[in-house]
Amino acid sequence: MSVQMLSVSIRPLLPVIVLLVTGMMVLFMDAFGAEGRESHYGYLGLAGLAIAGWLAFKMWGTHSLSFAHTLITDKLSIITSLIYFLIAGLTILFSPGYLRQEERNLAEYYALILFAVVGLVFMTSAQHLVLFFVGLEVLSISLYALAGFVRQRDLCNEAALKYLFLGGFASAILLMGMAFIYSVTGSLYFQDVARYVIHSHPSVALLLGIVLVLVGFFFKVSAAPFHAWAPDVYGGAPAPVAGFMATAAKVAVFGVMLRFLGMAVYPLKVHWIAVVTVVSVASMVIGNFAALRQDNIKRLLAYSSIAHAGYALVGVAAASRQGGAAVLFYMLAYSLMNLGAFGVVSLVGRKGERYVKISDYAGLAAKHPVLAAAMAICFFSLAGVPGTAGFMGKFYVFASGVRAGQIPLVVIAVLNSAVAAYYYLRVVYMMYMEEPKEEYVFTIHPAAVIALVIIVIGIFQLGLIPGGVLSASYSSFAWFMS
Amino acid sequence: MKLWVLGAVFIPLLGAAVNGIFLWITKKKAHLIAVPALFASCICSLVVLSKVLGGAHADFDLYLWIPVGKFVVPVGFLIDELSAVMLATVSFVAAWIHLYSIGYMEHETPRGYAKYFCWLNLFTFFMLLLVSANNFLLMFVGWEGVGLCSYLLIGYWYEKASAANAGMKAFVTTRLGDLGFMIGLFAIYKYYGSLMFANVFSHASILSSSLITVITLLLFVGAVGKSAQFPLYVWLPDAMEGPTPVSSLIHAATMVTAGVYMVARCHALYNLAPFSAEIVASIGAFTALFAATIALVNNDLKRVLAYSTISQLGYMFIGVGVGVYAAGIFHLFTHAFFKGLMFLTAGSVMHVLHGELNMQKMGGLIKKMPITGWTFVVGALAISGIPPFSGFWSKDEILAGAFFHGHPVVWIVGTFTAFLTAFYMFRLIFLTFFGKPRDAHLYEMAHESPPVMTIPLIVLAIGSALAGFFALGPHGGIVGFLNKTLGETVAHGKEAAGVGHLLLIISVAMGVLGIALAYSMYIRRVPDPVVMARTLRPIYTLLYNKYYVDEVYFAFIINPLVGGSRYVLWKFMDVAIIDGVVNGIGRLCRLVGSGVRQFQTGYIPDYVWMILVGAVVIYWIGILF
Amino acid sequence: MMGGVAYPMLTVVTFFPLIGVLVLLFIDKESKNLIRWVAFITTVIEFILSMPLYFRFHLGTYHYQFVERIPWIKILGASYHLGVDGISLFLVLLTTFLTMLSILASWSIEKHVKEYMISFLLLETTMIGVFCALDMLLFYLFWEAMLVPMYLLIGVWGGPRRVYAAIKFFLYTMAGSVLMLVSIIFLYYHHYKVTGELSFSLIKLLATPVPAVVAPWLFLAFALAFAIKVPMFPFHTWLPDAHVEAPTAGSVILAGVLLKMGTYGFIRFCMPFFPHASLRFTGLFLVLAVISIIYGALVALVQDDMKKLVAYTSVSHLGLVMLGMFALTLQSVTGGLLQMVNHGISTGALFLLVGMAYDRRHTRLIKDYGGIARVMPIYSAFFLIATLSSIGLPGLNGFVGEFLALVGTFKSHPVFGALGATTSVLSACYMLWLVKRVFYHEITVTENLSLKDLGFREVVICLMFSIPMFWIGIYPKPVLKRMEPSVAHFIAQVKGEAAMAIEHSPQAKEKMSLAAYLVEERKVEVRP
Amino acid sequence: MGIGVFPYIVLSVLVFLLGALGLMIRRNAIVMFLCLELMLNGVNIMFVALSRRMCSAEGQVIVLFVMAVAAAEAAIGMAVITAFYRVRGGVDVDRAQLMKW
Repeated sequence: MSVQMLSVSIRPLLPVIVLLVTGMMVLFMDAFGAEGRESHYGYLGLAGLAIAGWLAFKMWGTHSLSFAHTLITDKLSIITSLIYFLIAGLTILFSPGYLRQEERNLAEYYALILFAVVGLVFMTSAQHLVLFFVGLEVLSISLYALAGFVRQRDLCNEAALKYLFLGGFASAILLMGMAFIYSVTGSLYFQDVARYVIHSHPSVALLLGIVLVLVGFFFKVSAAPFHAWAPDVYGGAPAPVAGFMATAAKVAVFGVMLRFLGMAVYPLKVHWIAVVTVVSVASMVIGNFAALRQDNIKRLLAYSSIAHAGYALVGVAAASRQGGAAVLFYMLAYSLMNLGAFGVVSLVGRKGERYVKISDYAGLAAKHPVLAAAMAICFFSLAGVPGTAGFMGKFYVFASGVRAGQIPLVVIAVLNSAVAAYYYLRVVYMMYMEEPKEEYVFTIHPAAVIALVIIVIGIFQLGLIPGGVLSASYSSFAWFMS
Repeated sequence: MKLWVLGAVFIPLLGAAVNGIFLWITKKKAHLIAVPALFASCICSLVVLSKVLGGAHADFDLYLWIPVGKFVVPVGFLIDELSAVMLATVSFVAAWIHLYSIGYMEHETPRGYAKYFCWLNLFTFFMLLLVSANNFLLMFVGWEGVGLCSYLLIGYWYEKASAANAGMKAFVTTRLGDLGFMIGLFAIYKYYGSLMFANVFSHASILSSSLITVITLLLFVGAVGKSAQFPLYVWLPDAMEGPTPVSSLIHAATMVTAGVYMVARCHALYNLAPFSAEIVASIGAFTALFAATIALVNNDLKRVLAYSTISQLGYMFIGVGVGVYAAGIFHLFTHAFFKGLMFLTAGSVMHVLHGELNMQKMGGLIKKMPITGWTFVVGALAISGIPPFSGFWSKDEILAGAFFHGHPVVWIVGTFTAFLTAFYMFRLIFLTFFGKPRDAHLYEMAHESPPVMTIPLIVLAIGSALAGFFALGPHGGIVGFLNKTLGETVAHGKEAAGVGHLLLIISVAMGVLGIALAYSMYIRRVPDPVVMARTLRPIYTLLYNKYYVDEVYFAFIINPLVGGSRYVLWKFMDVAIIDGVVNGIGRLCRLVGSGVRQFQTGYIPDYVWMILVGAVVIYWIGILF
Repeated sequence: MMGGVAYPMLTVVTFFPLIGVLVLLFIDKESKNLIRWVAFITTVIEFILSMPLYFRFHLGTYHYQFVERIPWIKILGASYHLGVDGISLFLVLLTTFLTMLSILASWSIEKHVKEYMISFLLLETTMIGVFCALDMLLFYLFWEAMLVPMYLLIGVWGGPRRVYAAIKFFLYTMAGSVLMLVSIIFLYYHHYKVTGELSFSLIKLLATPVPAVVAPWLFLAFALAFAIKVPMFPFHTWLPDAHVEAPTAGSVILAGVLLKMGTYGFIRFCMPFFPHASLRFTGLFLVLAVISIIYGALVALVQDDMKKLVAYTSVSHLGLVMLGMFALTLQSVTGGLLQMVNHGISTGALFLLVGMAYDRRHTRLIKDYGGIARVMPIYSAFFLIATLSSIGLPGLNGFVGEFLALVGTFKSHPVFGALGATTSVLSACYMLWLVKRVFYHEITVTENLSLKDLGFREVVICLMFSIPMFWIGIYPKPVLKRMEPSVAHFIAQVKGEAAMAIEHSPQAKEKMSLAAYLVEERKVEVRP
Repeated sequence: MGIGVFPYIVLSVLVFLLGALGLMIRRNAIVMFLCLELMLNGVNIMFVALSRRMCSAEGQVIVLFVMAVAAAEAAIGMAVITAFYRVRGGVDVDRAQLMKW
């Protein structure tokens, strides 16, 4: 490594720094500030995110390796960062009302979210597995805390406990995988691994390493058979947090997965495509079919998110630049609609999330037409009805699959999406075609409304005129081998 | 010429339209539009006929109806001897029957009255369209149109279950025949590449005779349905549920003869398909006999007439079947008069007896209603083939044709049927008009009908009496005239004059014999019909129940069809099997779902297990490839 | 391609209902009459707007007209591409026509009027879009999006088992469509591999023949999607449920337009894309069509519920359409096409009339009626006209289409033509029996004595329906003339390209199995 | 240099698996958490050994990171377990089965 290795340019880190500073500010101001305006910290956080986003956006098009080549700033890292900021922002918008009704309106919450975002940014900017690992842990640790944030609620801290153990176990396996790769390649730089893989035959140890790393990835994106934690954790965690977990972590890990597979170990694609294919099928089937019988809407969304991970993996299995772009786009679309869904859940759930049965949504359309409409749009989008982001995402992913000749896989995927339509429709039917059982008494925080509006607009924008975003995500995978 | 034709055809439609749309205005005045319309049309067609007599022909298109690629069908008219005669006959009879209806329908509700005339006009329009069309498809339009009107008019008293059923029965049965007709048209288009009479008939011979046979048979199926031949005749007796003028116009004079007209129109084809011609003749002969036998014992005034109509249609088919098309049409022509007449008289009887039809309850009515009675006698004499009445001439033509074209059997059947015809007709007369009244009350209420009804009777009676003399005109009279179109090759008139006269005498004798027998049985009571019925019970019951044909149809066709559809196709196939599979898939999915969920124990160590196992599995898969 | 016209006519026609939606959004949901009028006026204007399509339509060309084309998603090569030809023209007009009357017929809706009208207008837009789209992605977008408003219409405003029916309708259709999506994508990339151009344009995709080994599978994928919509014999069971449960206007649109999308799909996409395959499967589809005709008719014969009866007749009639299309003669296809329009009109009318009876008596069971011709003469008159048009009585629209379809079919497949012709008898049986049981006989049920005859609004609706019935029946020439060139071109496409496909279908892949082909496909390196 | 790297690898894998086994068979949250730490340390052994073998500092750097992470995890983990204890009055994970299916 040359001098450049020592060159430490702060510029790529500016967004992250901004976020960290904001997070700290939130904590300090909470410590010394006056009581009772905790939710303002949320807006502070939003401001931080906005600035960070602006800074990140300024870097669009630039390309740099810094910090001893461990940290890359390219279109992928920037676009994913923007997605994180968006997700975090929406989550924060949903939070104040929620936290107030849960009487847990603490500043830490916002700080944790900001720190989680820092972790996320590091994950997708990593060119070195360890940096990724650190980012991952930063994220996970914040999430452990967030998952159990409403600590007096038993479901909540049960979720935290499960997430803690399983997450820890997964990261241990990931580490072991890294260790095996290291044992063969002698380095954890993506480039070095790639260099090694190209010039030598795959050894058992290397494959083991790769598979173990993949297991770590799959766990984080809640792909079957490593999905078991997701329903329980999403089901227990506070709804906005669940939304955040279900989306942000997936985006990041998919980003890294694509970097890792498409850059470091691309030549072994015969092997990993097989693995990814199997996992994808498993996720779609298990996720969708298990969701058919769910009555708890949070768990239903959890299972659906498992299935969606499966769809996205189709794009990964395509092992192509387009596949990568498709996955990225799909993740963005998925994040929007899922956040929207969880957001509405957080509103309808009311104090202590007592109303999370699907039957609790009976006749929502009659009482809160707008809210119901937003929910319906999110669900139709999840179901992949054309005109919505969900359809475009699915379409692009499946297209990449077909193009890569993965036709059987795609056929399975589309049939699954047909099955999936059933349980999404059930919710819509509850809201529109059932008579309301009891009065809906809950206040909708204006911030939440703003969030929903943004989401709905986003869903239609991605569904009807996705051109810009598609080409952006396509261009951000220029490095993809093949 | 064109204008006259169009006038003849479309004026009735105009009348129908006016009455149909302004139903609520015309009301009881409907006839003021309908009847003049018909007489106008009648005049037009008579003018047309005269022009044709002058040797004029016409074949013109009004506008292009269905042009698709080579399939081009205009709304066009063909006027030659055949269609001219048909036009004249139809419009003439129709006009008088319209007039008659004024009296007959006087007790109807205003709306019903207007509706009736609207439909009657519409019917006439379609009938005229049928006979004057210059292509098969337009003819089919008329063909179906008259069917529709007959359906509507039979069901005119729709609140009577029997009427409603009869209407539907008529429509569906004839549609069954039309199916054959339609397929025949398909075949004609497929093989001749056109549906225009001109093109088809001029190139008739380009096809192999087997193909032509198929086509002609298919067309004949249509005729069988429309003209109530065996086995599709069952609708006609029931059709008597309609108002009597309707029975007279549609189910005696005009519509039912459409089949005969069609076969005659297609003579070019039938000439090339001897086998089909044979079939036509045989079906005709069989039906003639078959129907006549049923008529022997029936006591319902109109039913007897209906069966006699079927039988007479059989005669016409004999005619067109054996190749003497002109004779067939001639009989059609005369039949229109005398059968129309008889129905109207029957109507007049019904009218005064308030719908009583059972002739066993009548008798001696001639004293109360002389005009009705005597006109009926004229009709009966005509149908029995007693010279010089019209029936004699046409029937003789047919039988002679049958004989000379080498169908002795047909001739025998026909002649015997002539005997039966005379018998049951005069049985009817003696039971109804002569002898002593059997039901005093009915006899009391009987009186002569109003002139508006009797005048048509007289006119038609004159027609029935004298129409036969058309046969005597210059160069073969009407027959020769028609033969200009129908181009009958064999002119049997001269060379077998001697035999001809013999046949003539035989058939007349048959008629006289029948009348005599009827007289002795129903006036003199020797042999007493009641006794005979008892002695010949099995035959009598068989005949009395019309050979149980309806019952057979129900038992073997209709009920199985409906039952099968309901229980096999719908309840079993549709609901149980197909929909069962559809819903079964859904259920299966849910089952799988609940199976998958069992892994979700909520117990951390189990999840750890799952992760490890999963890791091993995918590692194995990774190695595998 | 014809140049576009002065103003983007098709765009206006397609999206004008959305303006109505916008207006409705700002109307208080309580002022129901205002809402109804706004919706109705919107559809009337829409209908008027669609009229020029008919009058300014150039005869004698099969090219698409009123074409509009704007790049939509550049990176995918998808474009916003609209156009109509003789095939789609009348379906568009039918849609605007029926929607207008359906709105007028929905006056009796009292529940959530606003939402009802909104979903109805959305439905109209999507339906027209389906018929106008010349870009496969755009088409699929409209095709699937159409499910949502229909799902809501059935599910919210439907009868007792509406939810089951709605979900069944949605899932059944979706399950069919997704496979079509896959094959659309396949065609898209196949075209890309051959020409190196990314495009969803129907015309361009048609220009690149598909390898013979996959064509049958793609064909079946398309065919499944459309056969479900039609619906053809084994896939028809969603129809009776959906029809019976849907609100009257819903059934009208369902029967009048949605079913046509299936047959339209066959004639526009399925068969031209895979001429070789479609010839190969002709036998199968002719058989299915004939089964649909006879089976549908027989099952209809024995229904106790008027609406269900009419629903099954749709199966029968659409079977006839399919028969005509697969017989592939000029007459049969034109007839089938015309029959699509006719069925839309006559069956639509029948559903409306049944609905009117339902509004009065709140039952659709035949046995609850009987003899009502006496109390509702106008009603029965119109019902009779609709009936006659539906059983194909000469002089009314039904006959022209039916006869053409059958005569054409007989030309190429005599047996099927003859079998198909049985529809004329069977239809007479079930419809006239229905008429007999509902309108004739004495009135047995006392409620029926007090039935009111049609009101002004209803008479207007019925008259509107009768006009095209007589027009097409008596003077169908203008309609046929507009259809003919496109149909001729369609047949040439299928037959001609089929011949071509047989001659030089991609060599080597000829004998290869599908599996082998896919493996091979995967080996092909994807260009960046 | 003395014994090769292989025994270390074996050792580390054993330690790792031991931890995993613990996670699978033990019920007590605290103990399970320790097992988690054990797994991490198993990996650490491997990294150290390998970096020694390959004479690259990378491995050892990684170990430092891992230890830091482990510490952080321990902190939050204990907090979570405490919270769990407060609510459920016990730290056995079979109490954490409210959510299933």
